[in-house]
Amino acid sequence: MTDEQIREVVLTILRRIAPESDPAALGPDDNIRRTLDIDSFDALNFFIRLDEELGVSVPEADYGRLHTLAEIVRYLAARVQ
Amino acid sequence: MTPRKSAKTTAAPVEREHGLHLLRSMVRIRRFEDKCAELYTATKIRGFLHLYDGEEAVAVGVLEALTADDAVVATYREHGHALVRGVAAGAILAEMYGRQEGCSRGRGGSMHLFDARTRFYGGNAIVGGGLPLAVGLALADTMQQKRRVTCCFFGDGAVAEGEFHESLNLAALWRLPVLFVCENNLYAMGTALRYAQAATDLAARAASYGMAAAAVDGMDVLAVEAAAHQAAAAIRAGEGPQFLECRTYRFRAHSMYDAELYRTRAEVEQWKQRCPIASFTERLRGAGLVSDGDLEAIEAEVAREINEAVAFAEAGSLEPVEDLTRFVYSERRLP
Amino acid sequence: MADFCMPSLGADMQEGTLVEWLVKAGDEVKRRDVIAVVETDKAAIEIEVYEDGVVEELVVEPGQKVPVGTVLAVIRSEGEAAASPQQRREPAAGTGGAPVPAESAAIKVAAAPAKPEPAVSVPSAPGPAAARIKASPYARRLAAERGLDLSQLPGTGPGGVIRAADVAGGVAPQVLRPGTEQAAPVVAEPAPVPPAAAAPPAKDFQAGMRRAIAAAMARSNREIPHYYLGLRIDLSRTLRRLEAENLKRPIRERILPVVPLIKAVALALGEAPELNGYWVDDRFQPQEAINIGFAIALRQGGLITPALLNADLQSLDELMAALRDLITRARSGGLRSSELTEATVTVTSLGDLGVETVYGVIYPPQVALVGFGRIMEQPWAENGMLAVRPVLTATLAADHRATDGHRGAQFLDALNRYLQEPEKL
Amino acid sequence: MTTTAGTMRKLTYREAVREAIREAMHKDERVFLMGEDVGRYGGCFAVSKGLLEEFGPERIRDTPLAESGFTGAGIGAALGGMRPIVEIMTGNFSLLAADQIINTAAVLLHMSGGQFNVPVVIRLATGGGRQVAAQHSRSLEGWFAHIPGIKVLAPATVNDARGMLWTALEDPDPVLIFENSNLYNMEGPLAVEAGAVDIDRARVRRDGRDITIISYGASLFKALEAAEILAKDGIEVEVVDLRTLRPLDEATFLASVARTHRALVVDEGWRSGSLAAEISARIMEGAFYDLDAPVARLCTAEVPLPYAKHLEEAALPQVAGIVALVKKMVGGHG
Repeated sequence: MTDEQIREVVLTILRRIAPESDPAALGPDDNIRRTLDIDSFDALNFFIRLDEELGVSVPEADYGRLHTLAEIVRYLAARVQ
Repeated sequence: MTPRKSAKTTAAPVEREHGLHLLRSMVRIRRFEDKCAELYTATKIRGFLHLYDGEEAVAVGVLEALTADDAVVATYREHGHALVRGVAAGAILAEMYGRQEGCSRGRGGSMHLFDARTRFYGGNAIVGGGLPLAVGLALADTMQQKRRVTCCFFGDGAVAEGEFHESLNLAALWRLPVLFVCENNLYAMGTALRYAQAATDLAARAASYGMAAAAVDGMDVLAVEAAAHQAAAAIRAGEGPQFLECRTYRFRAHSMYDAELYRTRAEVEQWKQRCPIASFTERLRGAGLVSDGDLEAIEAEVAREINEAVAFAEAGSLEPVEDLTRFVYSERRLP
Repeated sequence: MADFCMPSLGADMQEGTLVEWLVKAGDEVKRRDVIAVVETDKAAIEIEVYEDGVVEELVVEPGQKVPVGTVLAVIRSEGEAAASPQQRREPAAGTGGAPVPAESAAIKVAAAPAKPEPAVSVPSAPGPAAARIKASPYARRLAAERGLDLSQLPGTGPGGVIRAADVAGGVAPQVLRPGTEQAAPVVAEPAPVPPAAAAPPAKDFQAGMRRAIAAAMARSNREIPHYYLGLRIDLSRTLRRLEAENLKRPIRERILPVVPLIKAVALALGEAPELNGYWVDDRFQPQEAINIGFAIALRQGGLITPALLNADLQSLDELMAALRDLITRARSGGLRSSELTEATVTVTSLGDLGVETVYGVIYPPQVALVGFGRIMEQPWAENGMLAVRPVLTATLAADHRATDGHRGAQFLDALNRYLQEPEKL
Repeated sequence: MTTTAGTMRKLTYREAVREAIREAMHKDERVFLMGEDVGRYGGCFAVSKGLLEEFGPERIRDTPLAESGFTGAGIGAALGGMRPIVEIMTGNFSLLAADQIINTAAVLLHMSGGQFNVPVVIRLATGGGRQVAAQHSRSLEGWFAHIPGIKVLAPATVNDARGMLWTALEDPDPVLIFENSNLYNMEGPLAVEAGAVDIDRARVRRDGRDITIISYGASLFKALEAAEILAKDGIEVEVVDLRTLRPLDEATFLASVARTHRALVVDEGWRSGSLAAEISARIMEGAFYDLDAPVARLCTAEVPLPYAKHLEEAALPQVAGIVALVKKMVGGHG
């Protein structure tokens, strides 16, 4: 899976979670939570969807490391087969 | 089947004790009803109050023929029947006082006296309504092979009701042990029998349903008693229902008061000459079976009983209003 | 002609002060336009008009205090001929010299369509604010519980009846469309207005929700004597237990920290029942069930506080599931109106945004609101030792009519106690 | 009670009633059946067919056409220790027995201050829809439900038809069971080991969130059919089967209305002074602040039921009428 594909999956999930926002306009280093107004429930849903779509189970301890699109894509790329 | 001949008044010998017993029973009714009338005017008793004065020989004579096992279904003019059947005078009066010590806990009043202990099934104030009930009680006895009699009192007014005919037919059809006792006092409330019935021989009409039927002088306690004994014996012998028309008269108004426009004073006075108590007293006296002392003793005894009954009713308590909706449905499941 | 009247902005409102006109005579107005600002006891409230038409006359001047129902302005319906001068009284002073408005009215007459509509199109009923509001009993109850003013709600039921869905603020999407206004006769206006039904519902919805919140919060601020208490709580035990638990679980079954907080609130309320219930009819009416209204912010603005029913009786897993379900549906518009009305107390957690302390405004007729800020690592002294602990500031906003600070303090103490014994949650 | 598909069987409502009678008669020798044509004829609706041969004429007792007489006799027999099942051929004829039911059975316990209870069970066929015209199509169960002292049941399902009789026989007080004659041929599943059921509670026969339809008897199935149709339009109808018309289990329907906020009562009785009116009033009293729409009623048109099929159909509550009314109540603009 390419980074681009991963990015597309992440954006699709974000669009579903925050349809009122516009994830497409999200810069790679924007803080997602702040930009899209994501709260902890959205975040949890996001990680659940990631698990479903990509089979990557993000441990709770890693939540704090994932703030931007770039960070997430990098994190996932290392874990997706 | 044809109606039996009216049992003629006879100077049938009567034992002294039994004679005194019958007399005492009739006097109890008469004095009790007098007291009820008095208490009604004093507003201690309310609602409808139908008094039995003049008809005492019927209840007393008929109930002599029953055993404790038998059942009684009566009408709204039933104080006398309840009293003779063994319901305590105090419980009857307390009922009319609306007290919870009353025989129906104050739920029934004068027209609805009930007593399970003596199998006294009311106290039914829909004319004719008690007859199917009596048929059913007898049906139950038959199906349970219990050799008991159900005695059903009703007035001449009931003969006009469909339930009279349905019930007589059913009882005859199924040969049920019912003793139908028509207290024919000649008036359905204020309508004379002759204005209500095309055929006024009520025993004959009952006989047309295929049951033994007889008419008897309802002012003669011995005649009534004899006829009732005969009918009850036939029932117990498995001969099916029996019908007894007791020709009688009520001395007082239909209910507590009416203008009595439907009958003349003279007629009432004429019947009063045949007062069952007075005439029976005379017969006993004539036969040398009672003394003035006996009569005084009876009166004193009855007066005491009634005084105690009044005291009992007066002392009775009112059922709490919170209990208002009790006895609409049973509070226990069936065994 | 229709009268634009001083609205009743709450059952207790007797009069109001006209603060400002946002229109002038001759202006065209559309239903739902805000045309005036009215000051009530505490809040200034923007007032909308319920007619399409032209402002015929402003009757009341700014600064005047008038009773509810007083005619503030006269609105001429679209397509309706202006009143002839002899039918109308003279314009009120302050709207200019007499001849000028008369003339402008005449001009409007000229601009009116050639075929005047019969007079029956003029509503003969009093203006909207003065008219009896038709609302279902359930809608009335909901509105009362949420502090909403019925006159501010669109009625989408038969004959314009306000139903529960209208009170729920467009929660049921199919009922957003008001379809009951008298269809004004279509006239050839220079700029044709779209039919009212075509107005974008989302905007209506947001405006409606904003108004609803405004009304409730204004009422709260006006009526409820708040007192505030705060307590910093060491969350290390709770969080440690939660982390250990979550570590064992797949993502789908993880529990967020707010869940034990809610559970602890519910349990603590069991020890302070005077905080769980409603202030209605001048007395506190305790509620047996502990239904926690959880404030959920909507990204498009506004917030909604659906209830977690019997929160004290639910396990953390059940609460988590219920909360996720509520949030999902709150944001997709799938809440049932009953879920919006059964809360007996409110919890607001603003920690996600970094807020340290919440000073809440109670949601009437409730009598308490519990606020949670961010969980922050802080130096924490305990038993003479200094440590760094995750610490949360919990606040209680409570109705002083129902309780006193002592009771509130007991509640916070209980809350803290439960959070120190997470195994009991 | 849990049952597996393997232990279910199909039978008609008629067979279910017959089985219930048969079982009761085997279980308790005090039980007997009496009524017009219950024996040699086999019952007007063939409910008691075959029972005469099995139990004999004493216990499957043909009566003359004397509703008051034999109903009263049933009441008396109950008083005398038996457990009679009185069959009144149709509810229409119950008017001839009304004196015994209302003036005697319903009041004896009360008038006697609790001394005499009347454990009689009276079965009556009820309802219109079979083109038998005005004198044979009445739904008078609502009338009887007006009377304190009796219980009024309206089994709709095969299970209730099978199970209510025994419970009624065990009841110490008079119980009237109204069997809608349109249901006798209805087939339904019944657990092999099905037995007595309660007669105290209404049942939610279908869950829904938008509106509650409260009904009973044959109308229940019209309501359920309407609910199916409405579900396709996204309207979720909750259907409550009253089962017992007196005493009313108002807790169940009030709770349902509190969930759905709308109520429609479908009742084959006439609207004026009807059971539907009673239920509406109870909802006003008990769930007013939960109502989002006025309570609606769909009852039989206020005419004696005509013979002509199209007129009779127009008079009775029908599925299409239920569907239309629900849409109006739930929809936006009425």
